[in-house]
Amino acid sequence: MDLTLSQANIAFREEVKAFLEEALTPELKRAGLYMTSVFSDFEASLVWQKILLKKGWLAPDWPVEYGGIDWTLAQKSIFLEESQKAGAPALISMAIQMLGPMLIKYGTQQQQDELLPRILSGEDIWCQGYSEPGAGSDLASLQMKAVSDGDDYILNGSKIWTSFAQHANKIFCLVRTNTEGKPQAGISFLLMDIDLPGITVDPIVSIDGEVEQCQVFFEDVRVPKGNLLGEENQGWEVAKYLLEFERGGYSYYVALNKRLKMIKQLAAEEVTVDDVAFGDDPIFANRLAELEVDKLALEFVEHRIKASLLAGGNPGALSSMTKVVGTELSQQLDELALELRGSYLSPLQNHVLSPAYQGETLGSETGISVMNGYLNNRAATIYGGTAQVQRNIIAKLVLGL
Amino acid sequence: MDLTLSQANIAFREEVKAFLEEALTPELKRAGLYMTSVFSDFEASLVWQKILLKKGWLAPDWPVEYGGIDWTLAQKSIFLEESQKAGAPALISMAIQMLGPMLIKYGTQQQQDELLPRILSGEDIWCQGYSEPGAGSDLASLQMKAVSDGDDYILNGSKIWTSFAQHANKIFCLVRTNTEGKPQAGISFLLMDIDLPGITVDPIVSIDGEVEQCQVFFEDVRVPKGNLLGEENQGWEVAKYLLEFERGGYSYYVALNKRLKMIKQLAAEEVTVDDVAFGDDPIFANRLAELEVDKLALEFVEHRIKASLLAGGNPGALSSMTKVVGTELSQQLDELALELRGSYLSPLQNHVLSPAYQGETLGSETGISVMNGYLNNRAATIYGGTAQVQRNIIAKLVLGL
Amino acid sequence: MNFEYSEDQLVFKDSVTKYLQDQYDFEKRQATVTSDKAFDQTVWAQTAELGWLYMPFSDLYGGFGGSAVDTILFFEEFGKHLVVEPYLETLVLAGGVLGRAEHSLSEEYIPRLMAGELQAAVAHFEAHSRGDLSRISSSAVKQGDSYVLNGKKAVAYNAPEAQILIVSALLPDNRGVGLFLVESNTTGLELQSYPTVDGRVAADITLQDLEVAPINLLAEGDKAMSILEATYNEALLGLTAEMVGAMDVLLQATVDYTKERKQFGTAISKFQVLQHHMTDMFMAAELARSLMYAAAIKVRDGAADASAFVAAAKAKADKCAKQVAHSAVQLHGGIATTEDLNVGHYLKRITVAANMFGSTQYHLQRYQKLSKA
Amino acid sequence: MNFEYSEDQLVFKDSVTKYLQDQYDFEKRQATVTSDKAFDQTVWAQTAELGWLYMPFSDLYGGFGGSAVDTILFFEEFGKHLVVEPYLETLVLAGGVLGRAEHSLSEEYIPRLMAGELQAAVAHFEAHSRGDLSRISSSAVKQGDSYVLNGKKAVAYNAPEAQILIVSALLPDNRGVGLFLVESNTTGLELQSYPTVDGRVAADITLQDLEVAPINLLAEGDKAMSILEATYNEALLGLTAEMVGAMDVLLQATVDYTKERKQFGTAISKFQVLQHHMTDMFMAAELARSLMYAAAIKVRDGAADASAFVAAAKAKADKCAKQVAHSAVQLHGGIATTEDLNVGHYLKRITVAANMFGSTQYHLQRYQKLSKA
Repeated sequence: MDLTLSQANIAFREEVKAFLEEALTPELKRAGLYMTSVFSDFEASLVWQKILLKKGWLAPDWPVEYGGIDWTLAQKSIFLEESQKAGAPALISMAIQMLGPMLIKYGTQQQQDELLPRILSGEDIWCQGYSEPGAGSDLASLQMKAVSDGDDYILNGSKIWTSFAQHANKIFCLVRTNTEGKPQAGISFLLMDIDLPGITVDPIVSIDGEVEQCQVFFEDVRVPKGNLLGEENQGWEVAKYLLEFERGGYSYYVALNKRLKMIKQLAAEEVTVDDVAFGDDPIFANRLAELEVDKLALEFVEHRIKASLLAGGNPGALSSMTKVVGTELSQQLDELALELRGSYLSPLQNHVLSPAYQGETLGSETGISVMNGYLNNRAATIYGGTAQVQRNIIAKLVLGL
Repeated sequence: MDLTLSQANIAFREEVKAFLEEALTPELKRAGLYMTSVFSDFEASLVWQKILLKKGWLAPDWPVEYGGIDWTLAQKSIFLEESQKAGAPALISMAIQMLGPMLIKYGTQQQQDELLPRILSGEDIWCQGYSEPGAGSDLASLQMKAVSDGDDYILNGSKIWTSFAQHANKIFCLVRTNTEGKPQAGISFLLMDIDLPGITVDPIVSIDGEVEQCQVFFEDVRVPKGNLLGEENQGWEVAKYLLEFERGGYSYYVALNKRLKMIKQLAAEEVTVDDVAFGDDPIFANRLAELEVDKLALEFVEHRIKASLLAGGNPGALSSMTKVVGTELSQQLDELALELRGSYLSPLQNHVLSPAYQGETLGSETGISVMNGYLNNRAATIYGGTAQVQRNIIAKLVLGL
Repeated sequence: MNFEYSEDQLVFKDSVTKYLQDQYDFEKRQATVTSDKAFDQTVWAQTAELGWLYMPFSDLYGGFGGSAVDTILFFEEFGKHLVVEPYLETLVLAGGVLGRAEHSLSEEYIPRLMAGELQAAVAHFEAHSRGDLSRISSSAVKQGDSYVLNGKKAVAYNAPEAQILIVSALLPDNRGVGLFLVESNTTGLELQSYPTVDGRVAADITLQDLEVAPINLLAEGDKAMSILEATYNEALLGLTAEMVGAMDVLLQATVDYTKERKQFGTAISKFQVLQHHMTDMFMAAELARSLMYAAAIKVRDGAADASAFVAAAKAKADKCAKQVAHSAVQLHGGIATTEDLNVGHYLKRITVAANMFGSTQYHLQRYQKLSKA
Repeated sequence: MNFEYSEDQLVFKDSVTKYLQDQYDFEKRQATVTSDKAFDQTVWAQTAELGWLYMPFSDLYGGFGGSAVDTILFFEEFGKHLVVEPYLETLVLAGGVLGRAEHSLSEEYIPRLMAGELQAAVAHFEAHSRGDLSRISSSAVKQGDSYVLNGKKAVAYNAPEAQILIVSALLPDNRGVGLFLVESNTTGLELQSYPTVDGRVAADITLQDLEVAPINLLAEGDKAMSILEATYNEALLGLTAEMVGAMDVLLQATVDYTKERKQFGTAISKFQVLQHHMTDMFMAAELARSLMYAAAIKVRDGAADASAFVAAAKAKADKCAKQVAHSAVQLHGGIATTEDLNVGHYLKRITVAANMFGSTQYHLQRYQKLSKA
């Protein structure tokens, strides 16, 4: 058992820190600091993508020959941790983290040559068309039809919760090419331009007043069969590969640390009716300590997962629990932040969250994202499999119930 | 809307208080104070029963002509509240509160004449044979066979969780007289002596080391059909009548108040590492206040139920929730008591809980029942329908799910 | 004990329910919220005609003399429909202070409030008050006969719409808090106005050498504090009732939705875990409602423990309502995180209400102190 | 990072597991607990032969020099089998103090402890200590060369069986805490012994003019405090590991039982609510285990934040283990509330362990203070 970092990794951490300190402009930091969801301001993300591309640090999950980096898992963790600590904005994940690995595994040479460089450069902005209205956590029940018509498919149906579709020029979709057999068996994976005739993008306004998701409608949209990623009816396998690929990859503790840092700062600034900082109020401090311990426990679950992966093990059981624990804990932390923000939860001041904003704020600046963050984060226990579905999966796959 | 008591009830409350002050000996009070379950020390309960019989206050749920009292619902509540406040022991409920009303409703004249007076006098101690091993919350699945043999039944099977069977000379049982049709349809209600040939009573030692429950075995036990209460196969209806009769009757807040009082006293005596009484420790006081508010809310749910019954209404939906809320809250209060008791949770000192005990105690006397009470009370969310089954019932009957 | 509304109250409740059902569906509410108006003047005018605005005022002023029990009756319905019209701010808060002050200005303004001619707001709390009525820093000094006020007031709902504001400040010579009535166009009153997440408008207010005539001092010292306490107790009951009403709607909406919504081949209402969530929602709503009844009766009867009960009822309702709202969102899934469905708007109002005039934790501590005393 | 036991540790762990599986089933454990013996001397002798008692002592004394990581390895297994033999009291506590004191008496007694010849206990905490190592009132005065001790010690596990006791008292002249080694038959040492709810024995101890020779003062002042801190950190890790082990057994027992047990016509493992309970039990066990690993490594490495991690790990394990035990009882139903089933015995040990050497809340506050510093 060992918690220490190698000398090489210590040096790498210093290198990352130095780079971040230099590269992050105040505006980029603000974009990172006041994130209210897993996304940052779109423009800021794109700026940050270009900076990382120039540095050669954009795609640690891609093989070097495709423009990636040969970082170890430890190095990836270090980069992620330090980026969040330094307040870097989030990257737009749909292409670099999601489509990229699938293209590299299943794409034709031509698809790879054409699409991968444009992902890295930011010329192409991709969005993901998986979920459908009414399908929810039951992804395999998807209905959007792709009917064969010579060398093309004709698409009809609709996709929902398509993040950043309003910014995208491309979309990758799971579509139904066969209605026979198991629902998973008739699904294909299609790549296409989002401005094809028959595609309409409708923004969805979230309860925090922002648009991050869209509904995308398809009416007699013609897509060449050459745009398949993988074979026809192999779409479920292609999409599942990403889950395998990501297995144990996401670390909730990093974002939770960021939240905790904000809360502690706010608790140092805001004062109770007894005229002490909330951070020094025994009751508040105790509630915070309890959640901090919960975070610490999750952090070491995630370290165990990484250590197991590094050692070639299969931490499947542990990996299955981090989403439930991480998201539910983040929502409990939100409650503390709400209490600190107090009456200043009310003002609707979304413009203040813009990275470029430089004016006054209502209430302390530290807390300006609290209400929006809280509202947005209610979705964290819903998307990607609800907390209930996650528990069903653990009960079945881990406990054999 | 009105919370006030009538002048008559205020006077009644004073009368009850005065009686209790006079009638409760120190030993009886100790039996009431250090209860670790819904039962008091058996002997103390019997002494108290005789005192109440003499006073004429023993059976408020029975009609006057059977030896009961014509108290209003308000008066019953007042008596219950004041009894618990004064530290009166619990009565043995199986006959006075359970069998009695059923005998009065379904018994033959002869059964009533013979059995009711002996219940009041304490000559007969009854126990209840409903649950069976393996049946749990699924009461209707009961298996104990009563096979017709001329004028008798021959009983074979076993009953479990039979409270105080070790003290009882009589038992009332639900038995299966028919295996056809719906499980509820073939059940009969039988009265019998517990020392009949073929009956064996095996005490069950609870995790707190005490015996309150037994398992009762029946091997070819011969019981005359004249011992049926109600008709053959009418047993389910007879047993259900009691539920109707009790509808909304039990008030959890009374016992919760008693628990709160003990905790507050203990919190005033015990001192934290910061050298203040736990009651003055902000964190402890806050946790206590939160549960006290929860209790207060339940208290007014129960007042609403009573008020509705008084007005001839049907508070069924509200009544369905009090057991879950009351028992789960009592378990949360236990946690606070455990913390106060600290290292003195460990000593196994059951003899100290005896009403007659007068010696020294380990740790403060106030807290001597904490550990036993906590252990015993884990069963509160299990017996009489688990918390899960209770929620199933609410989901179905109240919410129509 | 008795927890039934009286015949009169039931008739009134029915008329409120009927009006809101007919005139205040979610689409119409959202049309108002997304318009450039702070609220729907037609609703205000119609409900003035229906006599709603007479309810909280004593017959001294020609009002109906409604009690705290009438307040919860009203606000439970408002909570069900997410009513954004400023009944709490204009009637319960400003009207409440004016009515209790029994000042010559009360006679002047209350009839206009009852007629629906006037909007009002109370600007008492400041950024650091956190619900504690005595924690204000704004101060008044004497200048000749007049008072000159300086300070900053935080998140005063409806202030941007109010023609009259009741502003508090610490009086000189240790006279304690003073409550001043100020016309909104007075020099020295600077409003920074904004919309709020729960579909209303509010303002932060700077008092900059605000000169107020002595006649406009409605009350001071102990009297002012007891007016504030009674008024905010009533307002806290109003918020509690709003949350109770909102819980009923959220529970019913969730029950209905889960019966319709299919996943993995069955209505999701058949999943036991979701059933238990809904059962817990039901119990939360009834627990909060029961304590609200008790608190309203205590306030109406002027019981010694009325404030303790209000604090307890508010803290319990906060906790229950947040639980119910969170479960409602969770069980509806993604759709409830959008502006299109009403569920998220209940969540927002509940979140604000649970933190308005002091946090849940503050009221819990308040209960603890008051019940100990 | 790496959370695997070393090869050597795994070999050792296997032998512990095997011994307990073969020799320590629940029936045998209960036979010991209900006998008139405090524990099973045969087990002690056999495990001495297996070398278990050498583990915690440094090679200075001929021990195996096990670290905190070995401690959790051991105690996780002890927790699984509800072992009542006093490894914690004799080895980790008394042995820990002796080992760290590096006193001439250490050399005398440690070999006897390792040989299994001797039982020992630490009598440090008092009724008001509540886990705070510095909160004791027993005092020592000088009388000639000797010390005379007076005071009361609370709930000293294994004291009735111990031939040697380590007793703490405040020294004169502000010299801080002194740790004394006392033979149990010394005059002035009065034990009130009793069985405990978790199947062990303990005693409250009165020190009545207990005379101790100066040579028996093992350590004093800062050194004594740092010995106590290190020793109790190790003991807290032991308790944490016991709870983690117990959680594993309770989860598996509950999964197995619910698969067998039928209600309303189906195995109750098919009820979604129970499945989610068990899922939460699984997560609780893994969360507690992960933090325990971290804390053990920190202690082994002498990290600056080792005490903070121990406090956090203990607080988390307390909370998780109680949740798991409560769910296990609830899902087993009535049978788990009886002495016959093992489940209730795990509940009792967990409840005691969660309140031993300070409550969950105490350790949470300790974490908070230590992590802030």
